[in-house]
Amino acid sequence: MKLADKSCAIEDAVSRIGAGATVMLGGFGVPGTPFALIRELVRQGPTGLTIIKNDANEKGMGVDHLLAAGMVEKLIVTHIGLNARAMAMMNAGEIEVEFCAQGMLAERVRAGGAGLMGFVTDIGVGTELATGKPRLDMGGRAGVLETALRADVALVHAARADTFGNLCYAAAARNFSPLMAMAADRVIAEVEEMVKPGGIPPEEVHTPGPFVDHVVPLGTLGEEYGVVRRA
Amino acid sequence: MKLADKSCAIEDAVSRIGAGATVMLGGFGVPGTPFALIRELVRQGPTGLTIIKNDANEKGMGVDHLLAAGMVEKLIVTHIGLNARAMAMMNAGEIEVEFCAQGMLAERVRAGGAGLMGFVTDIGVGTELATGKPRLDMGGRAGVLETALRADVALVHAARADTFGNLCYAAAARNFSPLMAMAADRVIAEVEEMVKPGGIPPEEVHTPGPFVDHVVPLGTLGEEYGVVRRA
Amino acid sequence: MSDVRDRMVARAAREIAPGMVVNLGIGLPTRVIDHLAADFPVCLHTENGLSGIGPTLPFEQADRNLIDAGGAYVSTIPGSAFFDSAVSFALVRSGRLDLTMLGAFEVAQNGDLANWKIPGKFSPGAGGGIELAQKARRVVVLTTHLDRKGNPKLLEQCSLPLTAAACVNRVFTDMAVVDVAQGRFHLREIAEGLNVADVVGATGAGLVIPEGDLPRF
Amino acid sequence: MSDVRDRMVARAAREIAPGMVVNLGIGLPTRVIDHLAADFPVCLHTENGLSGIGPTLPFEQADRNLIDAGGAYVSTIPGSAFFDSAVSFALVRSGRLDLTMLGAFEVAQNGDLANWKIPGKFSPGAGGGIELAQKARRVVVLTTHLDRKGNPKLLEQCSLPLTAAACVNRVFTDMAVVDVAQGRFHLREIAEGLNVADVVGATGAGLVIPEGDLPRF
Repeated sequence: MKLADKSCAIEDAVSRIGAGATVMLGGFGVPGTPFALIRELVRQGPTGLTIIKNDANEKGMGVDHLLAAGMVEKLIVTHIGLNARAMAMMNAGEIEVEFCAQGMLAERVRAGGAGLMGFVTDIGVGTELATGKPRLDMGGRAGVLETALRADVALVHAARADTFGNLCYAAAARNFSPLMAMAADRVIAEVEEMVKPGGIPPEEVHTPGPFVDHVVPLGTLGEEYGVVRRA
Repeated sequence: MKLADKSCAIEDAVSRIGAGATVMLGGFGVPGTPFALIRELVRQGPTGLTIIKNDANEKGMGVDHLLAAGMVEKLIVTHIGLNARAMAMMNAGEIEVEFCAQGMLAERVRAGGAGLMGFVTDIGVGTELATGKPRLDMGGRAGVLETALRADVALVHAARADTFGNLCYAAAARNFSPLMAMAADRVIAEVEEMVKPGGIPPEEVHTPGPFVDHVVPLGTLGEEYGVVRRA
Repeated sequence: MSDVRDRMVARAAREIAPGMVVNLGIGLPTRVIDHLAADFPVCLHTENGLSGIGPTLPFEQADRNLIDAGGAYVSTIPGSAFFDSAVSFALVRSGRLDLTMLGAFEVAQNGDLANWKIPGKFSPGAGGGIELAQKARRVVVLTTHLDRKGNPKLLEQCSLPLTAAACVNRVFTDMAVVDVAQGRFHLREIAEGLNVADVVGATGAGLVIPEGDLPRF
Repeated sequence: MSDVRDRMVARAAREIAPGMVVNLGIGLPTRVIDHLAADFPVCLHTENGLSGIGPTLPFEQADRNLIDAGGAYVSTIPGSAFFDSAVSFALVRSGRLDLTMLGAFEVAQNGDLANWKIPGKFSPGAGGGIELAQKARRVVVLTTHLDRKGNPKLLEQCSLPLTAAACVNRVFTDMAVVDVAQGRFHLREIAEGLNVADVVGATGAGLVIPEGDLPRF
């Protein structure tokens, strides 16, 4: 037995994303955002997308390109304060925005990836965040029911991968990516360094290969991946 | 800033476990079972324990010592077929046994470790496994509500740890341990190799130190840890 | 293993398409591994936390920390990965397991499977079988056609507690290959040396028999 | 930073006991890190997946993949660990976070905290603040005593949407240290150069004043 080779050209991988698709994007700010896959998605241009991501990046980066191209119908996010365009489009009613507490977004995506239907939590109880969610008390404690999230496609950025799709993330670039890489019908990873199977010790794998469908090797990283110099 | 030193003598660590405690034990068969901590627990002898573990080990090993010493009131497990004593005690009504589907035990422990109250799943629907569980339909799909599990103490075996309690597990000895190490008020890890903080690359940590309370270095491993030669 | 059982296992191995992620249950299914070529692309999964199982090892070469869910000492291959039990079953439940091969006490013509409990006799717990049966994209059963007392295992209805309802797609036995579809058993192939009447007589439910010659294994 | 704010941050840093796991929110709380000695045992946590935060780095030395939840470039220390967002919040919700320090728009005398939304003006999303406020074992707030318009931030009731209900244990301001207990604000310490009447006048709710001299910071 050997393991399948899932390496794939970026155009082919992204061409699986059709209009109206729900797309998960890894990343928390810059680290982990799959900028190259997002650029290719913008080039191919499917519209009416629902984007699930921690944040909306910043002006001129990542999710902002999708917003500028008018490809986004809905965002499911935890915080968009660093992207003025996202805030403006939300306030103008041009996009729908669903906010989640950050750990709740993580758990909803994980529940989808774990094949669960939902979970019960006391997070948000007693605040407007619980509004509209089914109340569910357990053992005398007040809780609400949160639903699992799944996507048609998840796009993630990995520091290292083998051709079978075992992924390793660098430092804080891990964040939502291992969760999203379990929660989509099709998972596409862009990869800084590609190795042969066996190049990653089996104990050090962050996302096991069976969850991943396509592995896209990156050339030189664009400017977006670099350190952001703020005032 | 530096990180706290949590190394601890085995007697002191285990002395925190009182009569009537709920104790999670890592391990799936031999790999990951914390045999040394279990032996010390038998020596100290608290009774009326509820044990949460994948299995009941085999005769003369691990959980079997707790059963033989009459310390166990209840087992929450997925499979006890390899331990004739556990089967006999269950059939004689000397211990209570709660069976879970294996992935459901993993998720119930994980839910406890993630501070959730429970989750909704379709696993077991349509079979006797769903009997007695609250029915909860979501989006037209039939589900049941599973409750989170937490413990007073979790005992796990790690291949390598630093003094702050960052843990690495070897091969298939990982199994339930990272989940249990999040789900107990007190977490005690027995460790084959102890290193200084910095001795484990931060990307390779399996259980982050903040979850762990006591790290117990092991000397030479006992026979129980070895390869089991079956007929 | 008898010759016909070996042919049955070899036939079942052909059920695996290139690139699949497959879980082989304890017992007969595990033997399928012996029929997979070294260059055949397949990822074997075991519930206790490994994708990319390699060949089983003798005790002398075993790694004490490297077993499969049945307790056999196994090995890794280039590209193997270890993970915890929650991730392992996330893989099963979220649709990443293309195929599982399981043993059976009973299979019903609607696909119900019973393979974990005989009330009053055998109830060691279900382990990971429930989720494999309920959630693998395709579930095939490897079993003898008759139980040890000579009674059929393929039935109109299961009498034992179910592992999962309406989950089985195909059954490989020492007598036949039988599909489960539209609430009926469908005979697809017959073991060498047997005829249709042998299979019909050993089956505890109606069997849809296609016209013409059936393939042999 | 003004002298009194620096003293307030230094005072808040003394809130951290050896061995604690602590999350420092964006803004003033992050400055607490400058007041922790190199040999002080404390584990700083950030929501985006790191335990054991080390000193903030200038852009020239920054690792592009190593930021805290506020986007600052940070470093690791010996014993740091990276993890995913689910594990990061598992740590918060399951009681492993001993202390969090947060900013505030409003704090009510029952411990209600509002710090994420001003309807119609500012609603960028709550990020990780909800779970920090609701689940850390101890929640302290670092804030100016008055808002930019000179209105009190310590109130009988919050007017803004809550981050979490009845969660705040203690408030550090540029005027005082105030505890929240039994539904009341309790004055504990006063900034150098102020008197009790100054604090009472700047507080939008009743303040329990202990007898005798109050400590200064």
